[in-house]
Amino acid sequence: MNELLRRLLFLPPQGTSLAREVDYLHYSVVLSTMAGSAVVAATAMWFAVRYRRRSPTTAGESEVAEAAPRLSYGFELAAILGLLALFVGWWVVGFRQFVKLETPPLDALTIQVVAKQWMWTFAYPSGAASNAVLYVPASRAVKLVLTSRDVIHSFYVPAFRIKQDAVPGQSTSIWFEAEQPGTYPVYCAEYCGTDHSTMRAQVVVLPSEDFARRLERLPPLDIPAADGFGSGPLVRSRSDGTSLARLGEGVAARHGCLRCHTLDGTPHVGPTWARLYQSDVALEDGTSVRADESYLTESMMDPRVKVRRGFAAVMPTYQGVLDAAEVGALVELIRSLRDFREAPSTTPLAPAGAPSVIPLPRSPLPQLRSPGDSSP
Amino acid sequence: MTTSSVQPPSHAANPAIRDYLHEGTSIRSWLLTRDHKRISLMFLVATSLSLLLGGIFALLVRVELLTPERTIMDAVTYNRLFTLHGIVMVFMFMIPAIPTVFGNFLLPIMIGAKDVAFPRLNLASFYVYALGAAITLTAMIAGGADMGWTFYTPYSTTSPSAVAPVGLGVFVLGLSSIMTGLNFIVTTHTLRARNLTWHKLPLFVWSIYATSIIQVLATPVLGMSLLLVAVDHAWGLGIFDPRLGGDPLLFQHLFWFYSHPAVYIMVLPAMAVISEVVCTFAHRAPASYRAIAYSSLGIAFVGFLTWGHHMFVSGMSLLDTGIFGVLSMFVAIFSAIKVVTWVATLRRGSIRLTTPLIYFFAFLFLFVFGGMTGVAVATSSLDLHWHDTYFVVAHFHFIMVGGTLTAYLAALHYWFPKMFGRMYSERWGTVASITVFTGFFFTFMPQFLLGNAGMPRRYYSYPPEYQWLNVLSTAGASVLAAGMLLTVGYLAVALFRGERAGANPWDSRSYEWLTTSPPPQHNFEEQPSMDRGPYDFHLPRLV
Amino acid sequence: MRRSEPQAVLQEQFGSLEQQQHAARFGMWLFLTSEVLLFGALFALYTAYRLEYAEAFRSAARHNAVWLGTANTLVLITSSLFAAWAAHAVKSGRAIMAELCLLGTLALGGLFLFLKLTEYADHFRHGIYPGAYFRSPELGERGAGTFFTLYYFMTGLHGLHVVGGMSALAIMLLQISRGRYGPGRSTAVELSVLYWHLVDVIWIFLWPLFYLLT
Amino acid sequence: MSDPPRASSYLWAWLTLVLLTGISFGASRLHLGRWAALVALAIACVKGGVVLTVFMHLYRAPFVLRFVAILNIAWVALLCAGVAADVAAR
Ligand code: HEA
Ligand code: HEA
Ligand code: CUA
Ligand SMILES: [Cu+2]
Repeated sequence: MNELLRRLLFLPPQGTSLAREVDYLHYSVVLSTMAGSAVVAATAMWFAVRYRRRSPTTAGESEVAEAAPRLSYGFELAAILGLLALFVGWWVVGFRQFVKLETPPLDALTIQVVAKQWMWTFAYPSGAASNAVLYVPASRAVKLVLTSRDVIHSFYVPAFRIKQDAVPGQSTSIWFEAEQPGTYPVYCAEYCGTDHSTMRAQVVVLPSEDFARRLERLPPLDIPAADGFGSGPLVRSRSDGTSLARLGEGVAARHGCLRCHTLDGTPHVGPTWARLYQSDVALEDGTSVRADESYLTESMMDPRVKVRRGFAAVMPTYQGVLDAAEVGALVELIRSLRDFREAPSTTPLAPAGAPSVIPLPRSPLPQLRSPGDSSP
Repeated sequence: MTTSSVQPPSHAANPAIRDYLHEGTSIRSWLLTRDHKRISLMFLVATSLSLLLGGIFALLVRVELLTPERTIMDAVTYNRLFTLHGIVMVFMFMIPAIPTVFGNFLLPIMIGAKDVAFPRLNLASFYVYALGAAITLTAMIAGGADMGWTFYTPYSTTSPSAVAPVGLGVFVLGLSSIMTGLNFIVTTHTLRARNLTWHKLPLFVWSIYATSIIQVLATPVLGMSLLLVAVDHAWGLGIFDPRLGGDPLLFQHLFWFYSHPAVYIMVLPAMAVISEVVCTFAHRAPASYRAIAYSSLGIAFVGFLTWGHHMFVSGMSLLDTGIFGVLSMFVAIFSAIKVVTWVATLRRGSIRLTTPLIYFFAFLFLFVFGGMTGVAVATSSLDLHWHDTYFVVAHFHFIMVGGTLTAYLAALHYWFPKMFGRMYSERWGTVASITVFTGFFFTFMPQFLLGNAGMPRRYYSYPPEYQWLNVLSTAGASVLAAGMLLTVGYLAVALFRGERAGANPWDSRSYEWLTTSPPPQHNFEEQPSMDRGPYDFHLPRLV
Repeated sequence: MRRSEPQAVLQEQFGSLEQQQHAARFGMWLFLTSEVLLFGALFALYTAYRLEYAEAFRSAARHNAVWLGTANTLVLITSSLFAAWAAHAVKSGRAIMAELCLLGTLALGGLFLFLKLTEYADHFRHGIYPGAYFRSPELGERGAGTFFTLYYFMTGLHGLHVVGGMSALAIMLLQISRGRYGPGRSTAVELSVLYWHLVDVIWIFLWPLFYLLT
Repeated sequence: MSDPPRASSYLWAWLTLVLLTGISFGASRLHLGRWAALVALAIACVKGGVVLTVFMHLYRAPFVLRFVAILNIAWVALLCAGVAADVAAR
């Protein structure tokens, strides 16, 4: 039945279990639409036949219908209340599914997605990156953290029934858990200029062993050496290889983050990054917030919006300074320090290791006519 | 209630009275007229040209989509074309069409007034419309603009095309919309004939009145947001630019604060027409007058609370997704009330099948289908799949073309005798209406399937597996266009050769039929009595 | 030379002068409604950005000279008083009084604009320009630029309304002095004054938003 | 709309407005923290109300005009609240 309806309605294959769940609601809504409009039109046409004017002469007064309304209000009320109940029912089911689709499990594999005109770039926790092809393991929850370098794009996988806008200067997320290995198309669904329609990609779902092997063969994420300091490792690495987190350390050093933040829990000017990710942090205004990707991104872009309690609001904005990929690397670094344990040999990190000549960055002038290029 | 003895005057009775069409025939007497009926005709010409233009752009879009890759144009041209199509159809045709043409012509007559409250403002509204249309079209055709009708930032503020003048042009079109709305509200309040209480107004008036409220309350917000985009594009002030601390989602909020209510600006007048058509041809009072009248106001006000349903995947907060989702369900109920009441009105009527009534059946099926798919996309989890796909394109064309354009055609046929004093050919009317419906169905039904299959909208090129549905859609569009051309053809013939229509050819009871066809300059030779209701079909007609 | 008493003309679509006058007032109020919603979009942006950049907005507001803003508030309030008196005087047939009051309103409107422009000039000297051109050594911070973009937009649009209102009132002044308006024909004056009051109301809200909330 | 308002009522309204301006200014110097915005806006609303009712004659205007004014205020509030709610909850 599911398969029949799916094909009748031209729906793509269901790549996730949630897609199947969403499709059941889909069937109920679309079939009601068809039935409802057919019933309404058929009733009206039946009335038109049943109550057609019998005599061809117009306005035979004898034939004129009797006075005023004869609608059974009971019937109308029942019909309307019934419809309202149906609609609200759809809202309840739909919104619960929506919340599910928007809330990734905590242990999900996190992949950074950077959109730009007109290409998708995916950066994996290992530091590898790929363009236009997203590799994911089967049967494992994958969380995508999206941002954009220029205008709004939208990441759309029809087979998973998910879509999420990638907004410049903000971080959004979506997740899925593909059931079967296979290849599924990805479209950019938010109009983003000339080549919007060719800004396509693929999700390649691999068995988990193949996934690991495939990642090894991918090149590392190419982070532009934005301000001429090169991307050499300035800090002792806390993780192995050229992971994305390690690239993040380079970024942190290059941009002077480490002059205020530490990676090992040592108190300093700014909050430490160790054990920060997914912790609840208390804010200056008395509220608290979960330190997730969007909070971390926001703290880089608008540091004064949510100020940690006990810290001075002195951090400048990095909007326009950090490239979207660099943000992704930094977030990955912070993520990798989630379960940080005191290492035996902790060297004082900053400011010694970092070049101290970097001026505090300020919002540079925007390049108005070339949205494609946001790095100064 | 007394049976009035007022006779609708006729030419035969008093040949000295000239109708509004012949009250002065110089160009000047048209261009500087303050007669709402003449202004209505000028709007009819202007909005029909817009429809023709928008239709041509639509056909070009459809032709390009015949093949998965390039057919006749490149991507930049395509993007400009669908932007042109959307902006021309929405701001230059659909929003003004029914209010400024039929509202202008009928509203004063239906309330027994000699004219609208501010005739000069009415004329000014026409010229402001013309100015706005000229700015918009010049900018878009000379400079090109490719941001879509939604003007989303930051694309719109950085696109290297003539965004700023187009924004300005739409701003000016909005001024015209506000002027008309304001005029109608004041007219309805102050110029009703003695005895004509609110509950004796034709339902058309209620619906146009509700539309006017939205026009006054919502349009300024669109104006401001487009002004901000224009200024931003011209001088880079960056109020929505993330690089300068702006938040692009705020633009979307402001845009939809106008544009969701604006979809009701586009459909309420259609509902106004439909209510009149149903009652006349069912020859019976509406099953529930108050249900139809009040639900218009319900749509107007509750329609302001649902704008966020366009932003479910934008990164908007979960809270707003929930709230706007459920409020969308509530606003849908008012439309359902109308639908149920219209159908109930047919029951036990004395029904005559004419071209307007055929259009009513088309409207009913297409509007309910389109409306229900609106409820479908308002269901948040489903919108994750459907947002910005052809499903949404099909949803709104079902309502805007299947609903409003259809109602516009119904109105054109229904009031044609009143406006021009002649009858159109019922046979050609039947042929054309069936052609239009068939063409429509095959244009847009495949688009629902395309959306389900995952084809995003605003796609110049698409994967080949979507091709056959696109070809079907283009074929349907050709049939639709043929039906429209046919309509223009026989209506043009009827204008000159049509049989003369009497004052009340449809045997209606509504007030506009109390005067001659076409009406004299000040609508009534003598003030008619409006003791009776507009749907008193149980009383004998007044002739 | 005696002025003939000006009398309103009844347009044919109206039944009575009262009805005509009510329609004109009603139309004016609807027009004011759309004006308020035009500003409403900007107020909404202000609210949203203030939530986002609370601290930056506070420190940016400290950069506006509060005495200038307050003086301007008093100036506009007083001009409103004169405008109200002017309408009153026209209706009770005291043309000279009305002319004097309108002159007072216009003078105060001019003063308001002068003070506003002084403030703009001062901001320009400190590199406080709108949007992308914002360049302030003290207020380097994100959010401050947004504050001042909104500041220029909202006060600028308000300033344009002040100019519009002054033009309308100047025309009224001219017409009164020509004897075109009087007790029997005062709707136009009344409506122009109504518009002036709206300009005042909007400023009453702009003042705390840009000067007081520091 | 027959009896015109007494010119002196305008003077009283003006005095009230000046007084409220003073209070608002004074309150802003007290640094009320998070209450400052509320107080300032509340006073602004009262002042706006005075202008609307006295200067703009709403206190003796027909019902429709008052309704228009109230609707207008409600709609601006709706717009601000709706937009701000999203920013606050994001
Ligand atoms: C005239 C125009 C018009 C009208 C009236 C509507 C009406 C509605 N619209 Fe539509 N809509 C648009 C024009 C319109 N829309 C446009 C142009 C867009 C796209 C904009 C863009 O992005 O470019 C859009 C997009 C759009 C979206 C965003 C989709 C997306 O981008 O992801 C949503 C989401 O909720 C939506 C919902 C609704 C709802 C709930 C209604 C409701 O008002 C519908 C109410 C009607 C009914 C519910 C039918 C009534 C009858 C019955 C119910 C009785 C019979 C039933 C049974 C017996 C079962 N619309
Ligand atoms: C009122 C609104 C309206 C109307 C009537 C139409 C009518 C049509 N639309 Fe349009 N459409 C929009 C509003 C409208 N559209 C909007 C808002 C968009 C989104 C734009 C965007 O993405 O930014 C859109 C987008 C859109 C797309 C998607 C483009 C894309 O996303 O890439 C397509 C594709 O097929 C399309 C097709 C059509 C077709 C075939 C018609 C046909 O129905 C047209 C038929 C009409 C004619 C052929 C004209 C004939 C007229 C005459 C001959 C003169 C008539 C005179 C008298 C009767 C007196 N439209
Ligand atoms: Cu990227 Cu569309
Ligand atoms: Cu909507």
